[in-house]
Amino acid sequence: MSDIELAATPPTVTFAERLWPWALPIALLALLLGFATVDARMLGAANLLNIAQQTSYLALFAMAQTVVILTRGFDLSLGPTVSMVSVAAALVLTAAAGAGHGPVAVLLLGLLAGLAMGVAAGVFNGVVIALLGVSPFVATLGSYNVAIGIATTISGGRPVQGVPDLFATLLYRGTVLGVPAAIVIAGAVAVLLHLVLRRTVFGRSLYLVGTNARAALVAGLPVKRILALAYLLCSVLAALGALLMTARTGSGEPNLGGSLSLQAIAAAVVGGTSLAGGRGGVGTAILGALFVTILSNGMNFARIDGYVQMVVLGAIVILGVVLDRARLRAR
Amino acid sequence: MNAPALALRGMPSRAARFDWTLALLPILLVLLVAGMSLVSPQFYGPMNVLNILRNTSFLTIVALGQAMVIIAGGFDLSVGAVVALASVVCAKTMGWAGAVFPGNDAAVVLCGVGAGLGSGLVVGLVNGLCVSRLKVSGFVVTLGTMSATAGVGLMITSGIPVYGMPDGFVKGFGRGQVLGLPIAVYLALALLLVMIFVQRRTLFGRYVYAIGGHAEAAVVSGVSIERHVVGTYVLSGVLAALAGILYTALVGSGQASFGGDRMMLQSIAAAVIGGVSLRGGVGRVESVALAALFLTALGNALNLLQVDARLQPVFLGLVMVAAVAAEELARRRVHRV
Amino acid sequence: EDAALLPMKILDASSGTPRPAEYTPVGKAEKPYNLCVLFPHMKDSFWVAVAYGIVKQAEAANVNMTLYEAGGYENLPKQLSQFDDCLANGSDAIIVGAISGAGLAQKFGEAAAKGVPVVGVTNPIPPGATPAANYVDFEAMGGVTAKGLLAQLPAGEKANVVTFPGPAGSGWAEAFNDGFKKTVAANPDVTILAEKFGDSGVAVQLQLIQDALQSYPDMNVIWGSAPTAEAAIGAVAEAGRSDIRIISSYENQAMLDALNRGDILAFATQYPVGEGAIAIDQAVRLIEKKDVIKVVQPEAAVIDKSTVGSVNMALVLAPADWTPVYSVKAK
Amino acid sequence: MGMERAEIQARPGEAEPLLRLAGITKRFTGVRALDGVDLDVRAGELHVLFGENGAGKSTLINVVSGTFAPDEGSFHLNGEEIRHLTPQRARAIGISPVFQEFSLVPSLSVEENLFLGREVATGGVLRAAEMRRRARALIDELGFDLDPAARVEDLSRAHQQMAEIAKALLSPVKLLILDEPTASLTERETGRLFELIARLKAQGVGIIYVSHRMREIRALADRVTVLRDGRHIKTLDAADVGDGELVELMTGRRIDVLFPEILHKPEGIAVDAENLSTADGTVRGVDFHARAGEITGIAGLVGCGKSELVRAIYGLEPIAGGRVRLHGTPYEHPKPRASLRRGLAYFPANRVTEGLALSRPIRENASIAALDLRRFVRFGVLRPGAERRLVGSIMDTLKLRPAGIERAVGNLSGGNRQKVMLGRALTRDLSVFLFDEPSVGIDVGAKLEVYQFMKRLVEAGAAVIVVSSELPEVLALSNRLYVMHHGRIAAELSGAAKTEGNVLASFFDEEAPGRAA
Ligand SMILES: Nc1ncnc2c1ncn2[C@@H]1O[C@H](COP(=O)(O)OP(=O)(O)OP(=O)(O)O)[C@@H](O)[C@H]1O
Ligand SMILES: Nc1ncnc2c1ncn2[C@@H]1O[C@H](COP(=O)(O)OP(=O)(O)OP(=O)(O)O)[C@@H](O)[C@H]1O
Ligand SMILES: [Mg+2]
Ligand SMILES: [Mg+2]
Repeated sequence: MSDIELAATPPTVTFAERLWPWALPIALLALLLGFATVDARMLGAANLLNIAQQTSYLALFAMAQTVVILTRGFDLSLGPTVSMVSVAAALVLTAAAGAGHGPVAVLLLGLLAGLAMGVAAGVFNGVVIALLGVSPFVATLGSYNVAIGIATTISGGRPVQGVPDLFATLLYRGTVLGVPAAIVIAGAVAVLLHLVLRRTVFGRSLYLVGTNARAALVAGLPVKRILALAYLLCSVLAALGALLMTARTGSGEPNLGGSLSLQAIAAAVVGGTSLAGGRGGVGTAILGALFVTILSNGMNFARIDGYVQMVVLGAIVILGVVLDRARLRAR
Repeated sequence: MNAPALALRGMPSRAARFDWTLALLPILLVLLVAGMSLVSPQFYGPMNVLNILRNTSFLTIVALGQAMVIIAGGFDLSVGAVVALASVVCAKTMGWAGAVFPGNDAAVVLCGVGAGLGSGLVVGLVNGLCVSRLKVSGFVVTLGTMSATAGVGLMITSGIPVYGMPDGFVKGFGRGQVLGLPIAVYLALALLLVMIFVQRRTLFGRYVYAIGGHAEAAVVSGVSIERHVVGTYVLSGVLAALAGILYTALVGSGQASFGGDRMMLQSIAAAVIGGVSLRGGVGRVESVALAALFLTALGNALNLLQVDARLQPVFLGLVMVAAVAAEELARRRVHRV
Repeated sequence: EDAALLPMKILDASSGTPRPAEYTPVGKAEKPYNLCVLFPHMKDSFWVAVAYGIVKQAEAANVNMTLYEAGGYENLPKQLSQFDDCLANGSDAIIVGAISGAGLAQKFGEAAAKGVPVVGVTNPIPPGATPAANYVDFEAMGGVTAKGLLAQLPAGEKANVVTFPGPAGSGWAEAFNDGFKKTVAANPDVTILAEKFGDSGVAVQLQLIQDALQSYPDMNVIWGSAPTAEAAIGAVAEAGRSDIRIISSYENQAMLDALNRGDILAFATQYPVGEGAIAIDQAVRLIEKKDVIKVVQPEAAVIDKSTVGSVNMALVLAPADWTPVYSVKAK
Repeated sequence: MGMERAEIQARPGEAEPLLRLAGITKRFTGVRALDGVDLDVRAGELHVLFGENGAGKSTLINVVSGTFAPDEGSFHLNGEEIRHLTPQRARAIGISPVFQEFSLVPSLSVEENLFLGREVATGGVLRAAEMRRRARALIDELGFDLDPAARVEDLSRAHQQMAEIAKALLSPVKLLILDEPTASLTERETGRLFELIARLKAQGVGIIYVSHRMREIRALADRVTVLRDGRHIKTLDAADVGDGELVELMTGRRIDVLFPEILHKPEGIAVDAENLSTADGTVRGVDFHARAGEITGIAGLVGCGKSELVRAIYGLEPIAGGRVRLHGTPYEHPKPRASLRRGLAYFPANRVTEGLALSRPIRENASIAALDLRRFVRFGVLRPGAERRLVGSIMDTLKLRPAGIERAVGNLSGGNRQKVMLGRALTRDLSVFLFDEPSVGIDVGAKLEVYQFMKRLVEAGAAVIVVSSELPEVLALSNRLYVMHHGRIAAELSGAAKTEGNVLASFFDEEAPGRAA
């Protein structure tokens, strides 16, 4: 037996084969350098920070999607949930500030209101998908519509202005050791989520359920609970991202998340998350978000027309996944 | 000999397994129509019925292709973008052909329609080849081509509506009626009948089911997967393009704003509510058409009931989820008893 | 035909109360500055008209200009990122057609902190948020269309209006609608039967109109966005309701053609080409620290059969054969 | 090896064989599944492929039937060299495979599956009536109880197997390939199949047959080719070789007994069901019990409800009436999770769909049933070290080959997959074990290890329940044996009454207590 095993292992791994796992990061670097030849400011400290900050929002949403994509689903309602959270948080923040509460109370109320909206969306999706057994597409398409309706109704369709400056001071302009709040928070979430996925029963269960839900059930995993929790976690992460975005805009925007659902899925998938479930993680989400952000930042620097950018982005989504396939096959 | 008894357990007869999920949609539709007729007499007014039918036709045409793609185990997010692309390509081509063949409306229309359908065919071909050759999931491929197609549509027009189509195309075809019904309705009906036939009686239909049901089994049985997968995407692209052309004829201008995410989501919703499984291998086009009718009538009802526009999506979303949840629960019940 | 777009008659609203004035440009800039222009999208001839004004004036002033579009009103996050990219790539000034004025307010602050002047164009932004801006008062413009309707309404005839302002949550649709409602409120002959918000695509508007034709049989005025009017022409003709009057709240090529054909009663204009041109000039003045009219308001006007001859169409629409350019290089 | 090749070719005067493969090599990424394999099959001969799990039998069959293109080697049919074989072409030239994993589309009907890829059509339009007629004729001729209109996914695995066999026989056959066709058939259908095989052989059809069941090989084989680790070991005349020698060739070691001697010491009742019925009616009013310290067997015809009985107890089939007790205490509304907590485990028959998450590592698949224990988890946080150690030692005890617990389960052979699943039993304290077809598709060596595993469990005082379609297996393993018929218990046999004859009598007993309904 043992001699066969030896024979079965490929004798030598060529340099090219060693490189495959790094295909996407290398492509990323090439992209960055390529654009830098067009405009050197692309690699300036200011723009690198700019890229990092832009990435942190998209990465948060891509991470949220990843949680449910791991279970073989996805969340179309993520974008509208972001809008709904933004508006709700802004309304509560302005109302609380108007009522003369102290800054801490105002902040807490606003954050709570936003997160509560996220929880509500997550519970809805979770219940409909896990308990009623509706496919994620239909369930989250339903909540997509519901969230749009709620966001425009409670805001009256207009931006909610007068959000206390404190909110932005803390969550947007605030820095920790010179690093902007959004990057710090997204980074912290990434580390935490990574630990959850790799080190907790819940994380492990996500992968197992996504790979073979039936087997997970037979082996005694609480599949419904895991699914419901996945959608809850997704919406809560989306809500967190929405709060950061609201701090970035300084107002509650009823259309803030308009096209984020598909963008976040695309970012996750480009990074190597598999829509067939059970494959991907925090790393793939961040990689994908970084890729998409650098690409559009670079194209902006290179002064490429908006519509051409759409075409390039579309091609890149497919290319990213093809690269990932090749990488898997090479392994 | 206990063979008959064995057969009883091993092979449920068709009649014994009456599929309640098939009956649910018509029931919902009847409830909707009955309820609306009580509340709002305009609902069954001839003009309104005409509206519903016309809008159903557009959605049905797109959803038919979408359904075939999903039954084969794929996903087509690009249909909305194709509707837009076909519209502007068709209009632009007619503008150009109008200069080449002045006065010859038939040639102009033929060029325009051909180019429009051709653009759908090209996008479908790209989708299908990417899915089958690169072995990338349909969701991802069409997510990419959706963005690219929309980009091309906008590049062509810069977003400005394209005019200059022959009058006959707009007045005769787009807004024309035969026996009181818009031409689009006949077209959708004819396509539906053709697709029913394709699904039940042709090799293509059979293979689409087989590939979506279990692709590996189809391969070892000697079915060439690639050709048929490409076929479904091309079909979906061409049908979406046809819808784009119909919109162009109706509105009288080529617009890059037709279709969009909305049409894409609606077409998938119609397929899924119509009983097409996103896992592939299951679904009938006639139910999909019924679901398209249901969705359109529901939207129309919300407008007629004068529900606040901002709240309409809330109702739409809840009804959609409730309908599919009810289907799912009915299915479970059937399985138990 | 290539006559200069400016000077142009405007309202100077810097002091809070609009006063008639004439806007005269500085002419050539001292240096070929880099101007960054952000648009919500370029999907209709309205924004193409603004772009035309921008390009023509950038050429006239001999400055470098790059235009980015966000792809639609649902893409505020993208516009925020584009703003960041403009700041990072060292633009001398930024001209913004804001997706949401409130949502970009903090970005304006950041630009100010970096000493990069910002000019708001076409879409409203919070008062004082940027060193200069030019846009019509949307409510006033809605009001103008109402006046246009009242002027054409035969004495004693009742007008039953259904409004189709545009997408709920866009801000501008709501503002137009409010202006219209406020102005007609005083007139007992005008009744507003309903307000139908909906996406601004022609197909969506068509469905809304068809439904409204059923649910409001006594509707005889359709007031709405340009795509609404476009859709309404066919729908009304098909329903055989030649008694229905159609008014558009803004301008595009289709509206002009329809007016000439007699398909619509009137449309309003805010001279978008002029707005674009003024924005460039304001930016140059700000960079060169010259006197600038801080708040320019183009004087909105209603164009109907009787006035169409006397309006300077060069300020309303881009020439039909002009295709949008996304960047201008100084000579 | 070279010697054997010489031996085969050194038979002058013999007619060219029906099929001649020489030097077939097939590589998958990192694995050499076939390494220079030779095989010849004569017309009218039944040629058995024999080998451990993962030896390359299915791969060879896939090469013969055109699913995989070989990397090297030559392929002759009737002396004619064949290149670039596709599944379609293979069927056209008379090569008909019956696949181990089936080639059926679950959502299509039996009839649609029979004709899949070979539909009768004119200009792309199907001729349904013609196909229906031919399907019926074929099924009647084969004597299967199969409704051509039934959907395959509604059928039991046994009926699916019949459909798969029928599919292979639809068009004229020269070479029939059967990959473990009896794995899910019971005696009766197996008998039918053997009759059929005899008929085909008489007609001069060559047959390649894969099985892990020694009895069948004895009964059917003309010649046997032994494969090991993708290599051709030997081709022998079946008449000249004993079981022991075959197994030794196959495994490279001696295996004397197949069924271990098990010491049953029946104690208290560990699990019992009273008047139990499932919601789908497959189990009707069953009274059943199993004691600690003994193996309780359940046998029965296809679709008799034997699987459903244990699945209902574990919580996978909805219960309509009756009750289940565990160690004397009532157990209401069973659910898998609750069952495990109470010490009751179930090992499903279908390892791919219900057993394993194929793309996940062995470690995760083995510990999946114990993720609620402090042993692996503290406050929801995994303890990777503890997990690695325990799973590693369990897999060592089970002799998982090759060793190493970080590889994806999907890369393992059937027997080793089964071991991963069984390993779950050792990750937590359990007292009742429900095995559904524990030896389906695993080789002789692995079977023995599975039986020894059961033996250890029973002798440690656990209650073991074995549901199996392989009669020798349940007869040899169980202390007490239930025979099920139409969802009811037809007989309970123990001691001297536990004979093949009695079981078969109960299978077909028209007067069995359940017939009143
Ligand atoms: N598609 C594939 N990709 C990669 N490896 C494969 C593939 N198919 C088979 N293998 C590997 O090739 C080897 C031979 O597998 P094969 O299925 O032919 O064995 P077998 O003799 O049929 O075993 P069993 O008795 O379990 O059916 C195994 O190591 C298996 O893991
Ligand atoms: N008529 C049927 N309708 C629905 N499902 C069925 C039907 N017949 C069988 N099944 C399903 O097939 C699976 C296996 O059933 P099967 O007929 O093999 O029963 P069994 O008693 O376990 O027999 P065996 O153990 O010999 O396979 C079960 O999960 C069962 O639900
Ligand atoms: Mg095998
Ligand atoms: Mg069974």
